[in-house]
Amino acid sequence: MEWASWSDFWHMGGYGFYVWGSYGVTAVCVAIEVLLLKRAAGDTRRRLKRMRQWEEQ
Amino acid sequence: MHRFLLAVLRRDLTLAARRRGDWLIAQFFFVMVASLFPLGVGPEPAMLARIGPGVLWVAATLASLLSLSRLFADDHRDGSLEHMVLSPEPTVLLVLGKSLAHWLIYGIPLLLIAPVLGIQFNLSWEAIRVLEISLLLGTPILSLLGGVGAALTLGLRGGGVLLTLLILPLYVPALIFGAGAVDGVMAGTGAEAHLSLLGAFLVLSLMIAPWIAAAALRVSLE
Amino acid sequence: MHRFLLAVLRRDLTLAARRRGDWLIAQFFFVMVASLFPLGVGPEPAMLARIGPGVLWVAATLASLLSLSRLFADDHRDGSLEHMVLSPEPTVLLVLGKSLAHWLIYGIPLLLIAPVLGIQFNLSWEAIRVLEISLLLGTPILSLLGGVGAALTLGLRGGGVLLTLLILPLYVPALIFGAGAVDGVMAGTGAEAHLSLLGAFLVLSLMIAPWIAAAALRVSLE
Amino acid sequence: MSDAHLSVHDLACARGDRLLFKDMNFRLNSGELLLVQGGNGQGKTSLLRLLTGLSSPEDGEVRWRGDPIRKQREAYHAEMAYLGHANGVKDDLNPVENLRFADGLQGRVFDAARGIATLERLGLGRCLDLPCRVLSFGQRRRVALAALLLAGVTLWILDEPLTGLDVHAVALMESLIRDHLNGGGMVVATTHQALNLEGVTVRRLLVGKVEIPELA
Amino acid sequence: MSDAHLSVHDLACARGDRLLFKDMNFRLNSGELLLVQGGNGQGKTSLLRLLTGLSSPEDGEVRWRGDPIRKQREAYHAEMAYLGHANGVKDDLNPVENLRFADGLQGRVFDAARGIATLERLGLGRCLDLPCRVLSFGQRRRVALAALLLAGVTLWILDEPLTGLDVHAVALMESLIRDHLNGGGMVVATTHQALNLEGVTVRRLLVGKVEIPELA
Amino acid sequence: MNLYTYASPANFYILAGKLIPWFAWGAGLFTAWGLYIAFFLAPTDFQQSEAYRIIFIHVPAAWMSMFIYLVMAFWGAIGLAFNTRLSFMMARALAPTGAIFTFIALWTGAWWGKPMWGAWWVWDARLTSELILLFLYVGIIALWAAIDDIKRGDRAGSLLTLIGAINVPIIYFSVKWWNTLHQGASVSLTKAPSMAATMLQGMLILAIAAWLYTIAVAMARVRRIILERERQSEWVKALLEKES
Ligand code: HEM
Ligand SMILES: Nc1ncnc2c1ncn2[C@@H]1O[C@H](COP(=O)(O)OP(=O)(O)OP(=O)(O)O)[C@@H](O)[C@H]1O
Ligand SMILES: Nc1ncnc2c1ncn2[C@@H]1O[C@H](COP(=O)(O)OP(=O)(O)OP(=O)(O)O)[C@@H](O)[C@H]1O
Ligand SMILES: [Mg+2]
Ligand SMILES: [Mg+2]
Repeated sequence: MEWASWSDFWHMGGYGFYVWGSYGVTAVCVAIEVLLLKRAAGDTRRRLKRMRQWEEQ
Repeated sequence: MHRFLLAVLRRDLTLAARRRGDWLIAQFFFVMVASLFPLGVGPEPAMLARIGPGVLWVAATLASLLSLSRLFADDHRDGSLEHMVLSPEPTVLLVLGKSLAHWLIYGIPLLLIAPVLGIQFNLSWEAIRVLEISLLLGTPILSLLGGVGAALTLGLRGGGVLLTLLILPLYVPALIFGAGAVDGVMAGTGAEAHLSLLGAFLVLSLMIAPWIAAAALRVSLE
Repeated sequence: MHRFLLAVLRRDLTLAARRRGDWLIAQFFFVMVASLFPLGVGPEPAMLARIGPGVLWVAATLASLLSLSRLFADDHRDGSLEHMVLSPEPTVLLVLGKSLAHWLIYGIPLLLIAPVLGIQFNLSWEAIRVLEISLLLGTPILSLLGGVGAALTLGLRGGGVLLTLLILPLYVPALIFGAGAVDGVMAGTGAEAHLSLLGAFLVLSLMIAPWIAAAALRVSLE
Repeated sequence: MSDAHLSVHDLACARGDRLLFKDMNFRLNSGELLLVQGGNGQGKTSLLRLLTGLSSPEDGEVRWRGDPIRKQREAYHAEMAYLGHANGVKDDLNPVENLRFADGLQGRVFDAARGIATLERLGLGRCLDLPCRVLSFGQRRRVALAALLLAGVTLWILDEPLTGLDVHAVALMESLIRDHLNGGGMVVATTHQALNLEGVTVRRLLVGKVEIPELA
Repeated sequence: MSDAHLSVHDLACARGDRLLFKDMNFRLNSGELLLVQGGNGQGKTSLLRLLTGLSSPEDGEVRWRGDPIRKQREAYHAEMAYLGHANGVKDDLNPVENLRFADGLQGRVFDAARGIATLERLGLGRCLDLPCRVLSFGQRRRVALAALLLAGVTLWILDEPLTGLDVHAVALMESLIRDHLNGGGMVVATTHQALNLEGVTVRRLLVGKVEIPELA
Repeated sequence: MNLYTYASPANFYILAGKLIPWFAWGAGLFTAWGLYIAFFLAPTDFQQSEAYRIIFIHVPAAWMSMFIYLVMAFWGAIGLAFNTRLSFMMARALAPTGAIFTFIALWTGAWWGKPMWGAWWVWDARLTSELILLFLYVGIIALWAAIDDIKRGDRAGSLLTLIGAINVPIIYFSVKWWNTLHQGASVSLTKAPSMAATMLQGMLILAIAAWLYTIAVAMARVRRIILERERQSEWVKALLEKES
């Protein structure tokens, strides 16, 4: 095991800012992509259903 | 009166939100023009830091200039400009509202992107701070003066390039004061003098440009 | 076949001659962008000579890029583009003819103006000579690649800026080789390697771009 | 509304270096339609733009309620609506939003229920949520007509309102004009097509020298 | 010319995600006019562009003299001329130059005397030296018609050739079509206006579902 | 039932629906495993200290950014050649993910460069060509966004992707050449030889994770695109009917 303690882990030998800056933004990017995708999928379904209803009228 | 101004603003912001693609493209254009220079000039960091403020200012100018050519053009083409001019409110308000909307849509994002480009050009934090202030004062000038140019070139063939030609000379003082402020802080001579001149130029444009643009708009629609 | 090519060329040259205003504006834009830099960057001669080739290349790129957005647009708007595509000749020839005409109209004059601007930037004669050769090889690349971009963005909202966004990344090698050649001769490392790479890139563009542009044109007219 | 009238005194119009017409005089009272006719390029559009105040005449003047329009621009524009060759409909907005912004820009408060009712009356009930970009030419023209109706003004100035409309849309347009006139409104219109307007006072104005047979 | 015919087999056309029409079949022989009718946005322009080969069908095919047009693009285009909503007339050139370049681009050699004669026949004798920019809409349309006549091809495809034309221009257009058909040519045309075409074989094609009364 | 069955959008829609959870869970598992190696198994670098741990996302992201572009160009070419609808949809579905990986590679590179080189950004060959790759992605996405017509958008976007694919190697070499002319050798990464094996293992595992993630996300996007485009077809109508 490399790390003596959690604070040591977060500190990353003085480079915590850079390491977590990179990993954090990556995580945020992925999270945003997944979130947008989920939302867009829901939107599409709702819109298509609404359009179906019009067409039936 | 202020209701009309708000209506113009809301309308233009809504339209920009609908056309997010156009908006993104304008921002990317800024990034791209700024990135072309290192490719042409070469990658030495010291040299890039030296020319950085100038390049960023020129790139910001060109980026918002290109979007200016469509300030009135879209509304002219589909006829809604005539409807707006035919409203019972003064045309100056219309021009002011549209220039303001242009600044909010195209000017403000430049302020957000500029620091990133500043880092690419190895500018110091202090230089980036002054760059931001100078752009904050300088971009509305461009929107205001650009309104005059856009009104003058409305519906003309090759309006975009002609607009550039008309507006750039007027805009030179802003460029000199703005880039000069950043240069000043980098050279240690301070930026205040340049910034206050820039501010004065902004006030002057605000007082004169909308009236001229409104007159130009009426002439172009004749 | 060559009669068709000649007809396209003659037509575009005649039209350019009729609209001398547009043409002059494009040349002026080149001069103006190049002249903005000394204003933004400051007047030191050594510095200007150092960044001169890059700035001139970038300015030439932007100048001919702006006119490219109208390569097919005018003919599209008045319907003559459809007539040309409906002619019994292959569309590739049409694209080639129009790209060539664009280069003759907008590329060649840049070659004539560039030396004057080179002097303003304190370039040596040798550097100016290489700058000319590099522009001679580089500007047709822009006309060819720009044909692809113009065909792809035909009739789209904000086509001009979008075209820039699409084409500039593709154009980067030409910019690097071109400005690199001049830098090379100024640094004493010679320009031949860069120039021959630029030539190779030109040949490649000539072989590929017209076909893609012709396909894009047919797609855009659907 | 009753004393509203539009009059034109010794009007002359020049485009480029060509004098299109001069010494034009007429008076239009409420409940009347002025049909402007003439061959291609004789100056119909130019005349209509003079009447709106978008361009200014070479000579003479246009009066609204007896006063020159350039002296009372805002009051006149509050009572006048113009529909030109272009619709003034934004492609990226849906019909309801288009009406809302049109009202906002004219300084009126938008009444959504009335707006939707007008759109439905014009046969656009199924298009309320679509951006106008995907509507057909005729449907977009109808959105512009809805804005015209909502404006609720006295004077309509219509430049070739029938171009490209199919026969059903033309019939709708005719009945709208008839209703507006019967309600005391006034209309100035140009067209190259035949119009069926029974029971309406139609005045005819020939612009230019080309003889044109009666259409309406 | 005698065996020339245009035929359409199981043609389907989609714009965006909308199927405009499908299973369309017809055959047009020389000397015949096909009048394409339908309400706004039903797909008339789309059909005409399929017939020219500018766009490609969702399904089915268009044949010229029995062979699919996409297999003989150049031969077909040498016998076909298209006049769309736009004229294809350059504003900066005068009528004669416009004809010269139109001929050059079609690979023909321009015969100046014939070109001028055609322009004069179309009533443009006084405009030969003017740039088309200053011509009126109708006159510009006439320049495009002159190019059509000079092309001397068998098949004309005309999209709303009457839009914005005054009554005199409409009459001229009718006689041109009649002459072309009597000379063994073929015409496909759309219009929302009434056409007077006696003594000519007119076939009618209804595009879309909107009922349209007979016009011609 | 053969392979071609799945080239029809309707069948692919169902297949993708079944496969997505597998790829998504696989991506999650591999990510966890890779991160474990990255932070707990890989030893400290004697030169770069802990900052080098950025490599575990930087390199997979950089690889993916280039790989996805090639796949897009491949699908675009297939679509143009054989007019298969599904390939255009694949190309469209991949672009945003490719752009995001490009952005991540740039971002992590910058946040690595600052502690290592003392600058967030230098105009080095690799960095510059990655930046231009981002421009290409954005250009393609912008072109798609600007064209309303689906057919035209598909073809135009694919043509642009193709000409970009021809140009990418040229850009890379031109930039490399340009750079070496002015600047001596830029900073090179030195790493302890003993560490290379663990590092490579971690990078590969995270690369696989990125790959699985890309497939899952792209499939989800293709499903949405299919629904949009086939909304007039009977099977989509039936599907929506069943859901509501
Ligand atoms: C914004 C800055 C950066 C960008 C855009 C970038 C881009 C790239 C790209 C595209 C690759 C893949 C190249 C290939 O596999 O051939 C890569 C790999 C790599 N990068 Fe970066 N990089 C950046 C900064 C850095 C920094 C600061 C370091 C270390 C100090 C670094 C170290 C590496 C290493 C070790 C590899 C793997 C090399 C290999 O597998 O061949 N990068 N980078
Ligand atoms: N800027 C200008 N310079 C020169 N002539 C012009 C200019 N603008 C318009 N004209 C001319 O003025 C005339 C009138 O144009 P106008 O648009 O009013 O005609 P119109 O009656 O509406 O014709 P149409 O039936 O085709 O719509 C035309 O002959 C046109 O050539
Ligand atoms: N790119 C597109 N995306 C979606 N729909 C489209 C697209 N292009 C055209 N359409 C639709 O296709 C339909 C047919 O258009 P077309 O121009 O062929 O009609 P038309 O019959 O010529 O009508 P008009 O009488 O107005 O000229 C219209 O309803 C239009 O909305
Ligand atoms: Mg008119
Ligand atoms: Mg049509």
